[in-house]
Amino acid sequence: MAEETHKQTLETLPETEAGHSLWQDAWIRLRSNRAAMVSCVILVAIIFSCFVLPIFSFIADPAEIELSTKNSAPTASHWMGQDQLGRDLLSRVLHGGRISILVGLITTTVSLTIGVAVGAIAGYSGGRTDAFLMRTVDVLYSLPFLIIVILFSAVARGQTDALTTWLVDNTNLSHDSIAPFTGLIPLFVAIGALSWLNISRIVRASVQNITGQEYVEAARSLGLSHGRILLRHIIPNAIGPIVVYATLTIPSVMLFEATLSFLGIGVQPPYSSWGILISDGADRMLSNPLLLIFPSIPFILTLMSLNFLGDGLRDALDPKSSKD
Amino acid sequence: MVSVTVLKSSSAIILIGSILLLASCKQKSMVERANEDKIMLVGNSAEPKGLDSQLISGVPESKVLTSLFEGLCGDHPSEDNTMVEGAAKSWEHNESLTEWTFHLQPDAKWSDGKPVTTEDFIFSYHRILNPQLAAAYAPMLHAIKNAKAYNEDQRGFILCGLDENFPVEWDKLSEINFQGDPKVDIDDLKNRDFEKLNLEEKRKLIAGRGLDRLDKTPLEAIAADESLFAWPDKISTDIRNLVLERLISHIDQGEPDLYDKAQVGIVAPDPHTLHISLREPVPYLPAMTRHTSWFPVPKHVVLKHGKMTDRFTEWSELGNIVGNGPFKLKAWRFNHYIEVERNPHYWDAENVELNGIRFFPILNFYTESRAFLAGQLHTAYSLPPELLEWAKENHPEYLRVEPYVGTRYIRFNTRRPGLDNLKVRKALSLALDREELCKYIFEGYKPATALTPKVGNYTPPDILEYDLDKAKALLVEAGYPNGEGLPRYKILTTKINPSVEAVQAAFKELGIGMDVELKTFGPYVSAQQAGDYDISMAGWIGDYPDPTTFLDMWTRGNGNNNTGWSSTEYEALLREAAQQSDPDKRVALLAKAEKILLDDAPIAPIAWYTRLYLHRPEVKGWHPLLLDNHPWKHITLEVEK
Amino acid sequence: MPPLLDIKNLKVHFHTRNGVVKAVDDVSIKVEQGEIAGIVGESGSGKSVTAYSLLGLIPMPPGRIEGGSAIFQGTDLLKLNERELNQYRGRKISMIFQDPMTSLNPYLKVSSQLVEPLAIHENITGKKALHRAIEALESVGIDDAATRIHSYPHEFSGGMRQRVMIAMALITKPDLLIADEPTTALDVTVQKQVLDVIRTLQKDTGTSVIFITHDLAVVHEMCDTVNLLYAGRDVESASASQLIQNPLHAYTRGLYRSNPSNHAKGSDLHTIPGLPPNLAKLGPGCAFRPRNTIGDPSLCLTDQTPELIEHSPRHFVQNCPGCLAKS
Amino acid sequence: MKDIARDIGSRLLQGIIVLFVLITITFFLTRALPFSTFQDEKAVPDHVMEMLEEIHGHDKPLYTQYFMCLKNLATGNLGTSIKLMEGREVSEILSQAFPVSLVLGLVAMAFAISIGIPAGVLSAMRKNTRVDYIIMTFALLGICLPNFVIGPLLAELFGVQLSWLPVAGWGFTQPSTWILPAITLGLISAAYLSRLTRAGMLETLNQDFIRTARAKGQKESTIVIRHALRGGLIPSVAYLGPAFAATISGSVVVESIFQIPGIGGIFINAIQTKDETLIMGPVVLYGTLIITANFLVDLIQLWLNPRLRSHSKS
Repeated sequence: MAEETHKQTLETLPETEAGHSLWQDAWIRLRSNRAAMVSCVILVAIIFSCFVLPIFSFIADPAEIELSTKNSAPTASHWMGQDQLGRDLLSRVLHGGRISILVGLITTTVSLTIGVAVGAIAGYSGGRTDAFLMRTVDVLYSLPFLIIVILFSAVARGQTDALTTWLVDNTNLSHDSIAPFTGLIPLFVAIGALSWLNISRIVRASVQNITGQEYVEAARSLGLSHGRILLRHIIPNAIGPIVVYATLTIPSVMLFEATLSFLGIGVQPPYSSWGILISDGADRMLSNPLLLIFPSIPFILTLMSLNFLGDGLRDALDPKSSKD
Repeated sequence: MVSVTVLKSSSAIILIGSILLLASCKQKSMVERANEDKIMLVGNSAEPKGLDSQLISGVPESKVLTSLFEGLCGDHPSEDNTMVEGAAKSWEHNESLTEWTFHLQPDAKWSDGKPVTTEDFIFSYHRILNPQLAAAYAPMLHAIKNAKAYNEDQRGFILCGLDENFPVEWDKLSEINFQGDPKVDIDDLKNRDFEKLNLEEKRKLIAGRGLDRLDKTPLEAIAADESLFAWPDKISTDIRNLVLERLISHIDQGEPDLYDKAQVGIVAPDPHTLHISLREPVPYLPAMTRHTSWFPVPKHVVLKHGKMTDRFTEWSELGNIVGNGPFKLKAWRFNHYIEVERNPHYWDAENVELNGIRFFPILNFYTESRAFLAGQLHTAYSLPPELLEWAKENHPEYLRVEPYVGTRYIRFNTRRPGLDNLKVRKALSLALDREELCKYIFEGYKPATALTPKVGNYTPPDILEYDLDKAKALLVEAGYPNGEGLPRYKILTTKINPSVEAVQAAFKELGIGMDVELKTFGPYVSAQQAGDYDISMAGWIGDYPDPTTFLDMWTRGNGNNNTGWSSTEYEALLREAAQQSDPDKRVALLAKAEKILLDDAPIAPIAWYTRLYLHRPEVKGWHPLLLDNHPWKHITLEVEK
Repeated sequence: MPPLLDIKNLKVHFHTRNGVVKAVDDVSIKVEQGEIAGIVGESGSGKSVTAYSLLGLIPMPPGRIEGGSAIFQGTDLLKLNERELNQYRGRKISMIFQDPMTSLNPYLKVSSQLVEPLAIHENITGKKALHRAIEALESVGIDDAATRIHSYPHEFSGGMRQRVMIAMALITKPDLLIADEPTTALDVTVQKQVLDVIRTLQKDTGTSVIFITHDLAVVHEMCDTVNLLYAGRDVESASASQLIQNPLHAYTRGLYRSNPSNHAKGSDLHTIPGLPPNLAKLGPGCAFRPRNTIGDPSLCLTDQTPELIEHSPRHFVQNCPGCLAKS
Repeated sequence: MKDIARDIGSRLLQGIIVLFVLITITFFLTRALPFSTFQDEKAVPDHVMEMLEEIHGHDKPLYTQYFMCLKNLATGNLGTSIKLMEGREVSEILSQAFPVSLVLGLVAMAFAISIGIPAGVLSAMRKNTRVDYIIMTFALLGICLPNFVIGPLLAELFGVQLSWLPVAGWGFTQPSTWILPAITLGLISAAYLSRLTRAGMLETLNQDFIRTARAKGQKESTIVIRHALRGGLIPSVAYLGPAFAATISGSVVVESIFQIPGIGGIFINAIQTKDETLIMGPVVLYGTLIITANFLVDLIQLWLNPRLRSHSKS
């Protein structure tokens, strides 16, 4: 008798709380975080205007010089006015935005993957591996970065030019449409190779803190491979500082690109990037502040929204806060 | 444990602390205090590499050195071409401008009280010309008779050519390859052991080095086997052996100093009369003696701290350095400031107004402008061109725009395909609208009509012009219609600024798209010296007020002529002008030479420099000078009440 | 003698994104002076939330106390603000938690965590405080307390850490100790030791205890009275002995029947089918109806929630005919 | 204590190895720079070039030069500058430049810590409230606005317009010259610290022992400082190590904007002129700084996190 009644009541049970995977839960929470959503909209708008608008004709050629009307204020034909060589500032900001966004995202990903990997392995394994990895980080920290840049730019310049000419010959793209991007490859390598040091130390510290906790020993006792433990248990728990640091790296990488471009790697005239436009604007701050303000607006907006989005992501992904 | 109160209070302390400090700073600005103490605050761009006037040559160094030392002639406060008394009270020259006599100030003293005599001057010129010292600016004194031979250690000429009773005249001997053949590449052979080289390599090394530069073993090898060296056939074997024997004996004696044997044209009949004989007439010799490479150094101090030929010894350090100028060194903190104070022993001390000068090495000219406007400097080194308009509107009373003896130009590498074609170079030069460039980019500069600006009695020829259609036509004639077929050149520069981008755009209008290649200063210089460049942005500031400082650069093998261009006709004209003692004829010859240079267009001058800088009105005795060499002793600080 | 703590019609709801979760919906519990009152129920029945809301430890938002009162020594704890509550927390009412592994601060020595309540509430620091702390450790049965006090939590076993927690809670001699499943995370042998410690200390100091657990065996060993919660409401409450002899509600009977010790060897274990209801989608009527296999589900109230009535002296039960019916 | 000493011993050994590797890499990297040290704007004739190379020992084969460099460094002799300040002892140059960078770096980091960490703690305690967003916006501005924009802005406002503070130059006796450069140099670290502290604090405030502390009747602010801060500071402390070393080693941009005679400027000019000894000096100094800074950070983390101590023992 107990059997049937047992089965019968099961069907009529009221629907219990539907199981949510961590990611679905995170998405629900992220969606409800107003600031994160507003930032998403801003980001999409900026990326759209930088990557799509320049295709249309009303955006002028960023390299076209008109000396007689240099440093002029915004007019109907030039919404953001003209820069120190009379070029249309709006189109330079948009074209520059493409390069800066690309640099920001790609190099940050490169430096994050390396940094998190090294940091996690060092923090998790401890002992000799940790010492070896951290001492390598110490060496890389103190290497004279400028020498590497000078050496690298001498070598890299040859390769990128060869690549550009090869592309120009084999595809119908014009030199001006490829050159700004092929020029960035040495930049990705240079920044990526040396900017992961900070994040590796931070991840190591968080991972060391987490590895001490019991559930990691529990996971180890279940015979999970080190790789799985790191990926599934440790890194998600160190997600907080990682996400925050990622959103901090993007602006510094974009500005770093400007410094490198002044040393011969990355963006060469007539192309430009937000970093270069801001630094040019800073030089002319007294005579024409608009040259500083206009490029700074999208730059700061992008980075603000990236940070709010990062924070929203951090809160959403935090396994502990999924309780409430 | 740190409690919240502590954290809050620490940031509070910093805030309160800074407010207190701010209040204390409100009183007199640095400049006002300096005016009272009669100390001039000068922005001097870079940190001087050192204060040994014979080993360094930069403009910032010369600003400090002209306060500590004084050449034979002094700078006139307002006129470019007139000389005033310096270390020499008076001077005269023979009719052909080749023999000069300077009479030193009778009671001139070094800043340690010791008298300044011709012994110091002879020692100084001997030291800077001494090949062991390897002074970069020694060539400034090559006008002196046999100075070049001694400086370049031409042993063959000195040991044999100058020896009267040597059996053969020098003009026959001079065909022997004494100084080495630059075209022969011996870099990889240099450091290898001579015996281990094979025959061919030995011959190559000997030809590359030349007899003057060989050690004992190769010389003996040549003595043993004549075929190792390409002797000119009209030199008989015993003459050959005599030459080799003299060179070998010179080495055996430990390569003694050849100064006396070289009979360098400097003689001092008495402690206050200096007689200089030149190899050719030099009308502008007094002006040349104002250059730091002609400054005397105190013999007794130099020798106290090392041999004559020791580089950068302690002698020119703070505490040891002694000078004959209006001021002496008081303080020197690296990258911070150099301070000089009044030198009581200076012969004209009572006419010196200032009590001291403080030089600030501020490399960032935006920082320097801010420092000036914040009342921290009397005079700034240079105003960034971007701030010219702003300065005109807001601070006209401080702004100074003065002509300067220098030219911004573009250098073509004539060995590169396309650029080896005169028409292409001409087209590129014609595509530069110099008026517009000077109006908007090189603000305040004057459009160049030639390489040499107006200097001395020389009026630059009016050759350069802007004509886009003619340029395009030339390209078609040259076989590159609208730039097709030309490789994609790179414009080499050390700084990305509007001038590079404007030039890039001008060439684009001609149909020739170019990239910009940025290199830091080191690689920028070595790339051009190795001919590893297409086009480069360049500039040159004259060392002395005479066209030759601009025209000598383009002779074959000259350190600055990296264009790969040379013209025998051009060099013949220069040599002829050098021998010409009549100033007007000389200038005409130089103008003819410049015309050849500009017609062949290995370079494309753009604009003549103008010095833009901020300067406080209370600084008196500071007048526009082409060489910007304002004599410190005539400067005064008078604040209008 | 008025009860030490009288909770009446406590309502605590959580306003989350997927609806309002009525974690505690009208709970009334009385705790007499010197008595150990048990709060029993499956996970999600609201037992922990009831205890935490007394001391304001639930995160607000999203949690909010909708209604009811908790009179403790004359004052209603639910009306107090943060500062006033701090006078009660750790001084009048102390708590010990379920997971000893994470409940102690891993970065501080045991000594500094033990003396903290003394510093806050009795302004005792330094040597005197350390002495009191060592005494407290000895009272919970930790030998060589004088030296072990200076080590870090990770240098203690689970059971030892729970003893430290108890020492820390009782060091200020509170009037009421709330123990939130203190033994669940421990193995059985250590569990017994911890329970003995709590019982002996309770007898010596006369502190009243609210003992929260889901383990019936522990309840009967420890508690004087038992309050059974289900789906955020109290189903039945009475003295421990009454409840064993005369369980009334179908849920209580189901629980006792599924107790392993009541089964003959080898017979199937009786279980209550199904899962506790989703507290965000609770309708009116008896919440136990869908799982009522012992009583008569057809008689369970469906339109209005059953009232709590005093079936016999000090024996309250949810008046739901279906659940009270004998099968 | 014994194992702490062992730890320190092994770390010192590792430090020496790191320095050795650093010196070797720097030596060969410097030699690989594509230009000659003795070249000048006006081409230097070959025989002069050869003589200069002989004077400075460049004519010897590379490996002998390398061992000579190691021998000098081992005996603490940093040599003399061969180009930028030819003839001057590197140790003398560093002894004048390093104290400036050190003082500026310390003041900048003091500013960064005293602003960054409290802001991070505050925004963690007041999560997702107005206070949190205001602090976050300022932190982001600190990161987004590069120092070559903030520096001139501060100098223009406080120096030229209000003339409260000197705009350029450095004075050990005039702290007023420290303020603007320290703020410009420290701002980015302050921003990073506030963001990292906030993330670290949020991570720790979620832990169970915080609830225990509350149950003891502890005030919220003391809970944050006494209980949460130690765990919350872990990411920030990890960042502080290298940040300290980087800030002290001088930032070329800030030194150029405020005319600070620090190491940054000298080091960059030394590289531009391939002045080997003047490159090696700062690299060794900076290397030691980094090694000590990271070692100190690890020690602090051991102190902060006792669990690590037992972890490192096992």
